[in-house]
Amino acid sequence: MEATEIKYQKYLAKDYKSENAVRWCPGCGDYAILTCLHKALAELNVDPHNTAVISGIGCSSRLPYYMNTYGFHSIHGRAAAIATGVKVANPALSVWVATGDGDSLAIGGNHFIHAVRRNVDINIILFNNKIYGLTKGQYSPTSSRGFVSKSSPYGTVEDPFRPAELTFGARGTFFARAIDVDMKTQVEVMVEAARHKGASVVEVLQNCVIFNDGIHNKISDRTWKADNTITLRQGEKMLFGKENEKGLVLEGWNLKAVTIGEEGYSLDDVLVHDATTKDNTLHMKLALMDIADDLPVALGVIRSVDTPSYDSDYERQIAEVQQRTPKKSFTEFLLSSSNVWEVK
Amino acid sequence: MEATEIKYQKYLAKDYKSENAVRWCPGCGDYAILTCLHKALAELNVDPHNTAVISGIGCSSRLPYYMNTYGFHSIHGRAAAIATGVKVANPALSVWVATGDGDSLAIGGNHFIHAVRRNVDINIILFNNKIYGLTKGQYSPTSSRGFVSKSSPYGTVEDPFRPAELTFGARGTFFARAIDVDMKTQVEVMVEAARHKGASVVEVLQNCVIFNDGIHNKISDRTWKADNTITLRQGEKMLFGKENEKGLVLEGWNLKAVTIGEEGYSLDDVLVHDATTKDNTLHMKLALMDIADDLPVALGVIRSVDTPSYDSDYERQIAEVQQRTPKKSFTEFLLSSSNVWEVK
Amino acid sequence: MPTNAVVTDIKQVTIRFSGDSGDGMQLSGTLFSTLSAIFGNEIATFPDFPAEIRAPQGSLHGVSGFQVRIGAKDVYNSGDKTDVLVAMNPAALKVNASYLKKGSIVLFDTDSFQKKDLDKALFQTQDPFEELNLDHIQPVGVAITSMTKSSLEGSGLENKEMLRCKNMFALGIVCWLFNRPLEIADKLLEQKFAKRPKIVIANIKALTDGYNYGNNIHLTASTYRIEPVEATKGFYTDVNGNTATAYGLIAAAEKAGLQLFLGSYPITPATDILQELAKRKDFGVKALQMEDEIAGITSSIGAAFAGCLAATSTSGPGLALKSEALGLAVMTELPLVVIDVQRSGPSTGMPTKSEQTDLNQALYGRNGESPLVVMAAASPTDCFESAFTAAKIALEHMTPVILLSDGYIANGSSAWKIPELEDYPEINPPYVQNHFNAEAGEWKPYLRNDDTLVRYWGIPGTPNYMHRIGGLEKDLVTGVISSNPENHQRMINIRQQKIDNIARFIPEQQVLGDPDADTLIVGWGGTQGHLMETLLRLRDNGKKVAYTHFRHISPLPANSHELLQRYSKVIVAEQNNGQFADYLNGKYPDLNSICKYNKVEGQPFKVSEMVEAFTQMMEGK
Amino acid sequence: MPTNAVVTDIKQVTIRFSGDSGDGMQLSGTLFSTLSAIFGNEIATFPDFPAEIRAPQGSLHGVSGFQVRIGAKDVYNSGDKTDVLVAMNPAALKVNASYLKKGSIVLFDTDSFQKKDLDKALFQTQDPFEELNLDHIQPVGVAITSMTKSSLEGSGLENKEMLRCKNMFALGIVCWLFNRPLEIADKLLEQKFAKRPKIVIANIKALTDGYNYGNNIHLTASTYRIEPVEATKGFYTDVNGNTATAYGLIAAAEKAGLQLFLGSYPITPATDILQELAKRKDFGVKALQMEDEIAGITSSIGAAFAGCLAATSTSGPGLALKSEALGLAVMTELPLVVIDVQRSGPSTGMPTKSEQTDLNQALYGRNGESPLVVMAAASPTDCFESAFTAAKIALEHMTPVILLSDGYIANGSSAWKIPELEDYPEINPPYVQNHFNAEAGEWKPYLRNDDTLVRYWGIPGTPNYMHRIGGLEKDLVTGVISSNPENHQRMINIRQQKIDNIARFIPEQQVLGDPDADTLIVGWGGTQGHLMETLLRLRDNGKKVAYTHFRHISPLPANSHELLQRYSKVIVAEQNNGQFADYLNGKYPDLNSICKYNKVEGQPFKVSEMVEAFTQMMEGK
Ligand SMILES: Cc1ncc(C[n+]2csc(CCOP(=O)(O)OP(=O)(O)O)c2C)c(N)n1
Ligand SMILES: Cc1ncc(C[n+]2csc(CCOP(=O)(O)OP(=O)(O)O)c2C)c(N)n1
Ligand code: SF4
Ligand code: SF4
Ligand SMILES: [Mg+2]
Ligand SMILES: [Mg+2]
Repeated sequence: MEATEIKYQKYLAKDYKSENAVRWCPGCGDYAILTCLHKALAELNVDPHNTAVISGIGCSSRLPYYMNTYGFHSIHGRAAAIATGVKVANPALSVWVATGDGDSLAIGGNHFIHAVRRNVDINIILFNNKIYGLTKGQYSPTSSRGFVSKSSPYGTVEDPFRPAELTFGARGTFFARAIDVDMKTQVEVMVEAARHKGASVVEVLQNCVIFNDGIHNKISDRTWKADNTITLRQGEKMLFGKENEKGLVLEGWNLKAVTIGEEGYSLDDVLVHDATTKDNTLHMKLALMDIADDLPVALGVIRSVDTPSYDSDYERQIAEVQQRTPKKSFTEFLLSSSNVWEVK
Repeated sequence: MEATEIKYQKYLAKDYKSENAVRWCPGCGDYAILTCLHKALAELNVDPHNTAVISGIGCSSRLPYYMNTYGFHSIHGRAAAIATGVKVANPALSVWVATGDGDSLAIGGNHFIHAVRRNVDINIILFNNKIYGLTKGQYSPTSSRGFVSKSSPYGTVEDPFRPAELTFGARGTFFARAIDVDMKTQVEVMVEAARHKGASVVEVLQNCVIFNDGIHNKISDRTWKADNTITLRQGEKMLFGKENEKGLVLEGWNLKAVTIGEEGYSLDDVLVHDATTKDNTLHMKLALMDIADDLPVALGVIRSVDTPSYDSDYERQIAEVQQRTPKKSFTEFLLSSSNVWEVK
Repeated sequence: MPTNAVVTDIKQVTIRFSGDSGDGMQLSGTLFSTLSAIFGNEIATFPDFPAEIRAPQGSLHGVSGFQVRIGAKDVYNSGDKTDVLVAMNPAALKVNASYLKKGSIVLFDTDSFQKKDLDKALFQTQDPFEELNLDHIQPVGVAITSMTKSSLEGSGLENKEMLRCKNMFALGIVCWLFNRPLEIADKLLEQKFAKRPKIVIANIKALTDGYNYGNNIHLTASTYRIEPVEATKGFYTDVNGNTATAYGLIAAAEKAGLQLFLGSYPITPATDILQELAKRKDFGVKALQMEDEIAGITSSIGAAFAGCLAATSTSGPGLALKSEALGLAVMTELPLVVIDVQRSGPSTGMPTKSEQTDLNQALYGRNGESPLVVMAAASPTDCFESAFTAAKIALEHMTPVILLSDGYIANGSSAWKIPELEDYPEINPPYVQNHFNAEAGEWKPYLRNDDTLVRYWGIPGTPNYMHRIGGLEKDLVTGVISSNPENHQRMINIRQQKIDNIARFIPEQQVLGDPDADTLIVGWGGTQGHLMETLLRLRDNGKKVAYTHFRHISPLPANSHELLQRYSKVIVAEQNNGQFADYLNGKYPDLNSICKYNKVEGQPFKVSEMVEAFTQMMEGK
Repeated sequence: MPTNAVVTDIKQVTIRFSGDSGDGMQLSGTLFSTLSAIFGNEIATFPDFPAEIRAPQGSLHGVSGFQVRIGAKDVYNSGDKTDVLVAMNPAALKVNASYLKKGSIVLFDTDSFQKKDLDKALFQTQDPFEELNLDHIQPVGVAITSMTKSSLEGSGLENKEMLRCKNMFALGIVCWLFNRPLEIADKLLEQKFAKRPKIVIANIKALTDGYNYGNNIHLTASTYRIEPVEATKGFYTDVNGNTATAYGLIAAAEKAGLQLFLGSYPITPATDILQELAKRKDFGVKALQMEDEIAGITSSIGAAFAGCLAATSTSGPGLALKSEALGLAVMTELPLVVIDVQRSGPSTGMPTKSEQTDLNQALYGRNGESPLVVMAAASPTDCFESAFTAAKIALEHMTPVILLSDGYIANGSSAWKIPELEDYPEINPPYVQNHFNAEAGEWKPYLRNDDTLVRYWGIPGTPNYMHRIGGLEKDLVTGVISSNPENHQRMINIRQQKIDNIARFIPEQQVLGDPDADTLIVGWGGTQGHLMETLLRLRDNGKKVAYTHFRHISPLPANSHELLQRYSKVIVAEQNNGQFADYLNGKYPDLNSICKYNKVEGQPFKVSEMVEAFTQMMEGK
């Protein structure tokens, strides 16, 4: 990857921190995400000056101000399109998008699906707090049916987008999920997202203490986390539970959570995770697991398929054309076009 | 369905034809779609004055002019959002959207996925000619990778959306596909789309004789149609081929086309189509079948799941609230609110 | 009632409650203004929020203020400077220091003026008052935090909950200062926290103890008394501009007998309109939170086509996104109310601050010649009248109407006499089946009323009037798409004339002040309160001056030209770089008398500054 | 060379090729104009497309025209009326009937003037000429279809392919009429169909036979001869406005040493710019077809941030969609060229017709006070100069620039002397590392050059200049977000001054015509050709009159005010309802001399009409 070639000089997380005072509410999940991004960049060892962080508008979109990189806090919903321009303009940059569920799935939905479809090599960190934070508490396209908020006083009457499903619907090649409080997994998936060539979507389940406190509690709280989530790792068995005593098996078309040694299930029955298959059927099932169906919520890198990115293909096409046609100055080009005549 | 309750008086296809001269290019696939819509409405027996046809901009979007119904030829990409307003405003109307692949998947992508997600009871006829017709031949979001057009003189470097996949990614409850020249299937799926409560997407593979002639030939041409397509019907075996001698079977996660009586496959092995399962795994596989994978392209109603539509839920919620709270005039309402004082 | 304190009768007083975002200052302020209104005063409020993110506690960026002006009469705006500042922490003091009048009272919480608090507010010394050169004020230190805690000991509340009642203790002191009976406040609190009786009791306790504390020590400050005034008889409530706007639309829908539809997308400072209307399912209102502003307006256009009173609400950046669809509404001549609650720009700008910089966008922000109606609301309560009128014009003239509000009047509130809808004019949309005088078969969608040039409304569901409309140019008569050159010119003219005609249906522009003045002050939109007071002060100073305030901008009232010509000096005051002034110059090129007064700070005008500036202008610079 | 025909030497002549969309009229027209240019004439063309859908064959809606004006000199526009009309069917005759000069030649295909063809064009009788009252013209009937077929017998072409060569047969006749040598045409055809030799041969055959037919029968009409003129020495090509715009951007990128990036979305009549630049991968141009106009501009803003010469191209409805993002470019002060090829509005309007109605939108179509640069190109070749200048201003002054073109000049072409880039000025963007005179650490993103007020450009990838920009208001010095009132006012002023300052860097406004005239004609944009000729004709008529044409609209050239003041009558002519006139009145309120000449028909101005109208205006109505 152009942007992350190994340098001998090493950066520390603090080298990615800007001097600006961070201004989220005390206790907001955004703090953890910011810290994880600092760490992930340090691990990737990418030059701060070769990094660009683009955001839209929303609490989450304030993130670029807190990065000692090039940063652009733009307008609501457009970060993916701006990032496409940045990356195609200069493919050597490591380009990140910080965005909220409203920013990228409500107003920015179109740019989101098109950036994913084109497979532009950008890393989209989607802060999913299932609420519009900055505008003080309206429901978002990821809020569950029936959710009561300032703009849905009687509860919504619409099903939410599930970010993984929409990403796959747009032919996404990379999808990962993490919880704000689980910094280890978060750093891991951010690093993987950066290494993946093409559009990477990282959904972070983020807590908004003010307007949607505890929305992810069922899975983020220590009490239940081990039983209610599973962290998927490439090539490893799909195990979970406090003692890794549970696993996922296939039953017909469906996934099932079992306890090893019970109901006749052994470790051998447990599926092994492969994020790299082109076919996304299983990835989709994994990504949509829900505790309402007695299945743990999947964390980690769920899908990661390498295909040429839009920006690299674009460069390749330019190179091919330029190789075929001898280099000309602009005037030479005009002179060589058809319909030229001379007045002497 | 409010809009299509059975009337004793019967309408004929011609009752839905307007007096305007039709102005597509001679040979354009749009003619057939128009005719099918006239027929489908006659079969549904819906009053022309209770029908509204909304479109964006594009050749396809000219359709409303040719309908003797209420019609709105709006602006590029916004038909789904306008139709949402029409349907929610008056759920008694039968609301149709006529749109192109550019109109609804390029500029209108966001409204498309949100209308599908909300499950507004509208019927979207998506004219997929894999090109921008009206602006004279640029590639569209459904054009294949490498497609050469006026705006991609060296071929595109991006994968297309597959309308079914995007629809499912947005939680679509109805998806059907037809070919412009196959009028019988087309009328059938339009009728089914109208009967389905919620957002129905009908993809019609349409030929643009001028800018993308023959793009669907591999499946629309009589020579290959029988072998290269399969028309799915609810509750029926998935058979195809000139003599229905072939069928679809499941092999692991994947679909396979087999000849009955060969390789040990019997009629019993052939899958039965069920468009109504909530789980869309098989629908997705059916919808994405491609002759490049030795699978026939699926036609007919691929998915049709009944769930309450947004507009009906919205009405229900209003009714509930109004039942709970005694009817008040506006002034009574103000007087009963908090912070009222009297100056005597 | 305070007994042995010095009581001063005054006409008006301005109080600002200021503290951290979490300190509940908006609540103290709202309660105080409401109970003053109920008590019989005129009120005007100005909530001044911090930028939309919660800043670190105690920091300068986190300061949230609520200013209330109350008076016996002539309370036109929320006041330039404060007589009383409640400062819950040092940051609140620092941020508001320059707005303190001479001799004003600063009530501060000594518990939160400690070293660490001073540090957070970036004070260098231990004496914030000296550091800010505040020698002309009366500081009143009260240990609000600790007294609130001891007041609530044994209440069964947790520490955090007790602390949340600090604002009531402070309010109690202010009530004592202004001689407000506590019963009203008690009742308001009971309503507010109806479902949490423990909280009600605690709040009332803190309030009462604060009041008593004020009484007991009678501080060192004079207390004020503002007498209730005689207002028109009737029932009153207080209302902010956004709520009034929402109500205006509901009233219009009721009057027209139509369903109200709002397609919208949240954006500061317009979100409240969506939120208010989403609550009003009891009136059958359909308020949809759409995926973006474009879907907001286009769903509303769909609803207008389908026969609703359709509206969409937004702020500047959202209006920009609606530009293209607005053109469609112009071209299809559908009724649509577009509300733009202006905020500071350009781009994202300062979302919580107010200005009047979207006028040009409202007038011109579309491709092609696409005239529509532009109006501007003058005050919180005027939002009701303006929204009602906007809806009436939209429906009766089949046109989009942009109604400009702004953050200042949207969030500010005044007392409002509850209207009787009988007193409001009828709304009669030109339904084709009622108004077209010929056979249904002869009707075409762009046939017009000869007099008004308004087309008829054929609503889907109506038998025999099926038709097609769209964004393409169409034939004047048949309504079929046309690119005939002469026809286009004629349609361009008709669309303009139709809007110009509306001038016949709106009231003539009125002038206040001296009939024989040479100078006319011109304002529009949410600055009315400040301009009104400026007028009074100038006249108090012996100046001859007149004042007119425009609610209707496109078209302008029929007598505008003649009226403006009467004055040798016309001062156009607006919170932008002169957009209305330029518009008037473009409309009336023979007018050479316009002076511009422009201020674009994201803050309300200051009356004192205007008095000075206008006086200079009148004296010929 | 015709021998025994009457040959007339004339100065200028206008020819219109007209037929069905499928009749290849655009090709005949283009070939004829190109070969005339090569032959040494001045040319101006006007392709007049039907609405974007193919209409039924032979119908009035399906008529497609291509008008060419050629002359020895002073060919400023494509002409009001035609001297020669080629009418391939009755619909073409009907649509163009009112544009025929007295005595003009109508060359028509007798094979397609049969009953069924006349019916399709809604003629009532069998004599279309009489029905249209065309008694003042010379009809020349030729059996073009059947002769083309017999000409190509044995060519091995299918019937359909043969019929497609009708246009060449017709062109052959026209070449004979105008005495054009066929060799040039042959060569052009060889280039055009390089990959299909059979088609080349057939086309040349039809062309030659048409020519010979003209020669042989020498019709009944006089033939014309237009002499080649002396032009400046050098190499020429012909170019339409869209191509010239694309080239201007390429030239500017080459000059600035930057990569050119275009984010765009197809829309008539701007699509060609995207298509041309998509071809130019040989120059490393990155031309992205994005998902919509918003993505078009925002991807370009991203590319500008990342250090490209970034541009976006569109037409009116697309510009409306870009409004919000334009504000972001203003606020972040990034270089960006926005090209708006205007078409008829409002809304979808008449997409293939041209007008000048987007000026207001360009100036004002954004929320907040958001000043930017607005320019307008005057002619097809001026699109090159204007695009180059727009890019230079954008890059050197760190600002978005809107360049207005229009459908008429975008599709119309003229001969163009191929430029040498050495003759063009340097482009020097204010790269921070080259232009900021202090330590990197001291730099903040909104520090400015004291003189120009331009901020410095720190491009991602540059070590030590990492920074953050955005749409929120920021501190004048530190660049950190700020909602301080005085700071906001200062930033509002600075952004305006920065744009106003650019007046110092653009040429003063020039005046043509009589130095001591009382009347000044004012134009802007794509009407230059027609206004120029109007000026000449008025002077031929003995009028004293001056003329100035604005390329720079915001800011206006520094001498504009003084210049306009010199005349007692200023006629502002534009294809809208007076947008530029109102703008001038707003800028210069003391100017009371403006008369408006407005025409909004979606068609080019007519010189004859203007001569008459201006004469009346000059005579005081
Ligand atoms: C064009 C436009 N529309 C609306 C807004 C108002 N707005 C700002 S952020 C936001 C949504 C924030 O939600 P999300 O993206 O989920 O971010 P969060 O604050 O929850 O992190 C909205 C509606 C805006 N700034 N601009
Ligand atoms: C805002 C806007 N952008 C662009 C256009 C130009 N435009 C009109 S139709 C169209 C695409 C047409 O493609 P599609 O939707 O596939 O319809 P088709 O003509 O192929 O049926 C475009 C780009 C427009 N009219 N409005
Ligand atoms: S409002 Fe919610 S999302 Fe925004 S900063 Fe506060 S806690 Fe975080
Ligand atoms: S251009 Fe293509 S899609 Fe459009 S009308 Fe012609 S054939 Fe049909
Ligand atoms: Mg959110
Ligand atoms: Mg298409």
